[in-house]
Amino acid sequence: MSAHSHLDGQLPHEPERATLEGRNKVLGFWLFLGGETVLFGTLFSAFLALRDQVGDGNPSGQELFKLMTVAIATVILLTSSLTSVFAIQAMHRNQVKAMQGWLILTVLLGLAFLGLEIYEFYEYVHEGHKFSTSAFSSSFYTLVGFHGAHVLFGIVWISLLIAQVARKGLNVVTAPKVYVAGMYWHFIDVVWVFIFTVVYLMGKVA
Amino acid sequence: MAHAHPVKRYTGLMDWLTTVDHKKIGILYLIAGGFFFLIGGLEALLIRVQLWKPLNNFVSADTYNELITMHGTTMIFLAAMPIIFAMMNAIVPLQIGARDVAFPFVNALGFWTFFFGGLLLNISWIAGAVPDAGWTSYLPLASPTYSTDKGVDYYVLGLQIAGIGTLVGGINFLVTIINMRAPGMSFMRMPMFTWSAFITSALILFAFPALTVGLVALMFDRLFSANFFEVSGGGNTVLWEHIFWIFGHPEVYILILPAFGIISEVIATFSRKRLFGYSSMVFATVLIGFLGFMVWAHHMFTVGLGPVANALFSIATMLIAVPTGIKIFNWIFTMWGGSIKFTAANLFAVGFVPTFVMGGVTGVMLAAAPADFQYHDSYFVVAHFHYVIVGGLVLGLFAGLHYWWPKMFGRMLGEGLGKLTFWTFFIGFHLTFFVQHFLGLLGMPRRVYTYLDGLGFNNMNLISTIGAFLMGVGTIIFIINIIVTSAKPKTAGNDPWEDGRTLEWAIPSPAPEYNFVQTPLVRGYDALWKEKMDGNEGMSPAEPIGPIHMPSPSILPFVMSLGLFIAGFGFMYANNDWQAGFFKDLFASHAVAGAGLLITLSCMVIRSLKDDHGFHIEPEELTNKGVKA
Amino acid sequence: MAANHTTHSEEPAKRHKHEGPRKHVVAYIFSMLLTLVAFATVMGGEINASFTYILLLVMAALQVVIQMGFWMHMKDRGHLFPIIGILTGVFVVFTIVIMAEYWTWW
Amino acid sequence: MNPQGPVAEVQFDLMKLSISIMVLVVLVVFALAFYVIVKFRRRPGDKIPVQVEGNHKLEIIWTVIPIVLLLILGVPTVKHVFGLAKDYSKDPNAVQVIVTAHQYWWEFEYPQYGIKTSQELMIPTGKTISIQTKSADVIHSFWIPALAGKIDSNPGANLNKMYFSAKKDGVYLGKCAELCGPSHALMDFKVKSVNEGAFDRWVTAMKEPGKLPADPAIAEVFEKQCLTCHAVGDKGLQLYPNLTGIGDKGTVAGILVNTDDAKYKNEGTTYENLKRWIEDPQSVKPGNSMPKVDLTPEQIDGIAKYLSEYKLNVEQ
Repeated sequence: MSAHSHLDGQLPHEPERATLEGRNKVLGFWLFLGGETVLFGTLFSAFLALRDQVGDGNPSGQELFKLMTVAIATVILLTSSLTSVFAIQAMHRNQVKAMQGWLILTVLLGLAFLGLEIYEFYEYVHEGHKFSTSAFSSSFYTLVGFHGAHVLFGIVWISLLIAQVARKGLNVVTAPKVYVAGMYWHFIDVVWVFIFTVVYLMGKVA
Repeated sequence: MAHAHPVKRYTGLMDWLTTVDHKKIGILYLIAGGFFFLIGGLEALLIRVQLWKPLNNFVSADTYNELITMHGTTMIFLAAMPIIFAMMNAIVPLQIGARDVAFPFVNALGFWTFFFGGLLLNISWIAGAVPDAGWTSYLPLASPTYSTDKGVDYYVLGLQIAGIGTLVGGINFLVTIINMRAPGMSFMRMPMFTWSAFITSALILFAFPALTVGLVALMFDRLFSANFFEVSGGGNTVLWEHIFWIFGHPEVYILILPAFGIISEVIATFSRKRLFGYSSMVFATVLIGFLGFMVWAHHMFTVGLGPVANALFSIATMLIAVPTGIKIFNWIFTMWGGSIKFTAANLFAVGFVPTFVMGGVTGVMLAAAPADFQYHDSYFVVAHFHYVIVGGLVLGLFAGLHYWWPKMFGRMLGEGLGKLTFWTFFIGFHLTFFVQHFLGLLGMPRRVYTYLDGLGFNNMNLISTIGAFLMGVGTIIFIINIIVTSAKPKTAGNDPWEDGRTLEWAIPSPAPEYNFVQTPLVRGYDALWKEKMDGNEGMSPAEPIGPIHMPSPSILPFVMSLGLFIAGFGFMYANNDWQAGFFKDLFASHAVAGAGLLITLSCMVIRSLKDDHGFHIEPEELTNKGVKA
Repeated sequence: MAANHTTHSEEPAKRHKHEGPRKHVVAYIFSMLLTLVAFATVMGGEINASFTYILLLVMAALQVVIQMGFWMHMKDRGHLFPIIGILTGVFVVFTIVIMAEYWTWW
Repeated sequence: MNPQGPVAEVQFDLMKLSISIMVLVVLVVFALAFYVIVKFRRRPGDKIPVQVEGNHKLEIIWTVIPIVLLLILGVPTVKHVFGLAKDYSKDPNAVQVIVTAHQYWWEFEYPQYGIKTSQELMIPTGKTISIQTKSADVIHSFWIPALAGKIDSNPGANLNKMYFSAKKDGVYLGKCAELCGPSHALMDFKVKSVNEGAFDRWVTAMKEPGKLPADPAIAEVFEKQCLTCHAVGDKGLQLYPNLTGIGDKGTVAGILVNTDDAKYKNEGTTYENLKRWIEDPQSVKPGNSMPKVDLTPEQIDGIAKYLSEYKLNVEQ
């Protein structure tokens, strides 16, 4: 099964599963996400263990968190997850133009989310909640920062994919890459669901 | 070669630097792992020389703490894990009838990141700042206030880079075993070594991220003044112990399960008998892997978690003795009724069984929390874990190396020298570590650079040192055996032990680049043995002869790991007190760290954009190599 | 937006229909709803803490199940090992998080 | 391992129980293995042996028996885990001791009597001693093998409690069991168990005002150089080891054993040990926080003589 010739001139039903390399890539990425779950799980447990070590004189979670910005960021990320689903659907229907469009939209929403988060951090630092202020701030910035870094990595990754598909077109080699990037993006959104629940909402209620 | 664009084939050193062939990477892992094993062994000898008599001043207290830290870290992360990966790389694809692992490029990346991580860790000796807070690196001893020099930074960054390699390797083997088994090889027909590789990779996948987070938190504490473990800033030192041991205990099962797999293969082959109770062995391996995540706090009985946690983890730890017991009895009953041939490999395997049982039972004794209040951090614990790691894993690896050496190199290791290696190593091992049980019971604490006279420790420490030297002699004999064997011609046939049961003995030794001319059809457990018993010559093919697609070699994994290596230095020496001038601005601005990461990331981009279409080996090339279908 | 089903002439043997976007939009709205409810309960602020904790966790878990199920095709066939992979990961996380919570609350 | 206190005895019983079960297991496995190795050696002319799949009856046997053995060990373990976790910190007739571990020395504080001492824990025989241990720097581990198991001394919020008692008078060796830096091996301490009367006399003697050296020159240097860190009676600072009654103690700095007939390198008379320690503390305990104080040999001589004679004459 030579790698990059279309099977019957037309993209197979699920192009990402058409080749062994494709199946390996998708399964490998699923397992990688299992590992990432443990990585974020450990970061969450570190945060849970240290979240009430605010240190006297420093702003606590309740005073600090602005739920309105977090709500907007959540809506943005959730929408970007939807646009990435439409992108994968467009890929399955071999509509390259539509797929590229949805992917670009996903990237833009991702950038918006990231911009909001950086602005939020900027505000927190101004209110005295710096990285080395307390155990609470260190674990908060590491957890939410790691998620932000993953979003940034996803944005760079998807924009590279857009360029690659534009140059090389959609085939059984590039299809698994787009599918895997879509899964990555959903995973980021799933992690964000827990972050806004555990860090922000529970932080506010405590 | 009717292929669109020619593919560069390298020779000599470049071939090794760019290889993505799982067999060559296996050999690279073996060489690097063996080299670090010798360094670790040297550190062990220096430790033993310092302890052979009370109040000895062979090494200073600082150097001793550095020796124990580097001995532990090197042996576990840079010697044992890589040699396990050498075995898994060399044998697992052959056992499941695959042409290579799922991601050859990532396999090479796994090796090179481990190699550069190990290099960075051992460069600390040259840089004069060696980690000295123990291989567990507890805080606050490892915090910037009590470990002021760069030592622990080398530990953190070296292990982080090596950890990436191991995690990536784990995923690679999981996908290989799930997706690329030969037709007919269902999960319950897989050889035992492949099963143990499968469970080990799953443990790696779920344990190493915890280590990654722990090391990141420690790195942030040390280099960016975070407060994860800084008591003054609200941090908590017991948090590090939790995170470390959540990784730590699955790690020791990652070490021992492959040895279980090797022992099952070697004992079955040399007893000419099918493995006794295969399905219960598989179930026991899965259960050990599962329970491995439930028991980590038995390393922390004395930390003060409270009676509820201590009771819970005592019972969970004792439960692990049940599946291990199942395995021990299954090995003994595999030999029951067999006709056992004591080759060097089988000597190690048969020697493994009683030794590991002694290690296992002391483990159960340690599991009883109130008793552990006396044992913990004493030489009783040192004796226990050396019994299970050296008596278990290292004997298992020696058995595996002697058993699969012909398949990896085409030559058989000398049986005479092999047996000599066994007896010197085996006797030296028991001499060294059996007495340490009693040292522990007499109250000699762990990690002490010296001890007072008149406490009754002197003679036993002397015996232990003599034993350590005997183990050193055994290792040297093994190296001589390797050198002598490498001079011999490659005469080993497909099945040099004549009783081969699994697929790797159905192909030439050393295996050709593409492993199988045609992917074999597996018709039962012990695939080759079934064909032999049915009177067929070799494996019946599952597909016609056709062009074989091979991945093309690439230098990128080497360069990516080099990038991480440079980034490691960049992070470490950013806040170093350079005199003003070029170096200061270079490092202080994190330019070096950034450059390193840039190299790695740009390699990833190149890898993503430039698709590797590999090359093809055409059918006529297969036949003219005299390889029959 | 009507999904324009391009009929494939050489359709593989089984009649294959591309799944419409409708299902995913429903999943999106449902997740949005859950998020809104979660934010509302906290911003409203008069419900006692422990009840809110449980409510929030249930909301989060529900949303994750939806997103994993629909958008990451976890419920489609051929996902056995991905499910095992993620579930083992969640199981390990569950033990670690419980330990962290128990230990700090102790 | 000869237990001298009830807590150590409980632990020793559990150890004996587990060792006996495990020796039984080892014997069974060794016998089986040895028999199999000898009986089924390959002899010339052996045919291919019968390929046995497995045997469910055997499988069940060597699953159930280990579980039963583990129950025999498990039940007492859980019982003792909760037994040893009793909290005596609020118990009026237990002697409360707050242990603070420092890098390479131990500080013992008796809140009930308001006194602090170091390196030697005086306890009344037979009474329950309730320990609350914490660390002033890195993690150490408070361990007296003869009397009880160890408990870690953690910095920050993790204060650990334990209790033990000594049945007989005597001096018991204590150690640090967690790597805490270069001199981790030298961080020993002593536990001296004396009868009630002697203990009370010791407490009153500790409270008396500190006696300064007779010779004014030595006294002046002692006050200026030593009392800026150490304390004698009520004079000086309690930052570093308390020197009251150092003449009675069995060791100097925990490892220089005071005896008249010195057999080993770390032994000598109290005077010699003190002189050796004051001259160069780093050579005795590398990495500890006592600097080399600039004193003339005569001043060192004088201080060492004064300290070696600083006894509380509590004839126990």
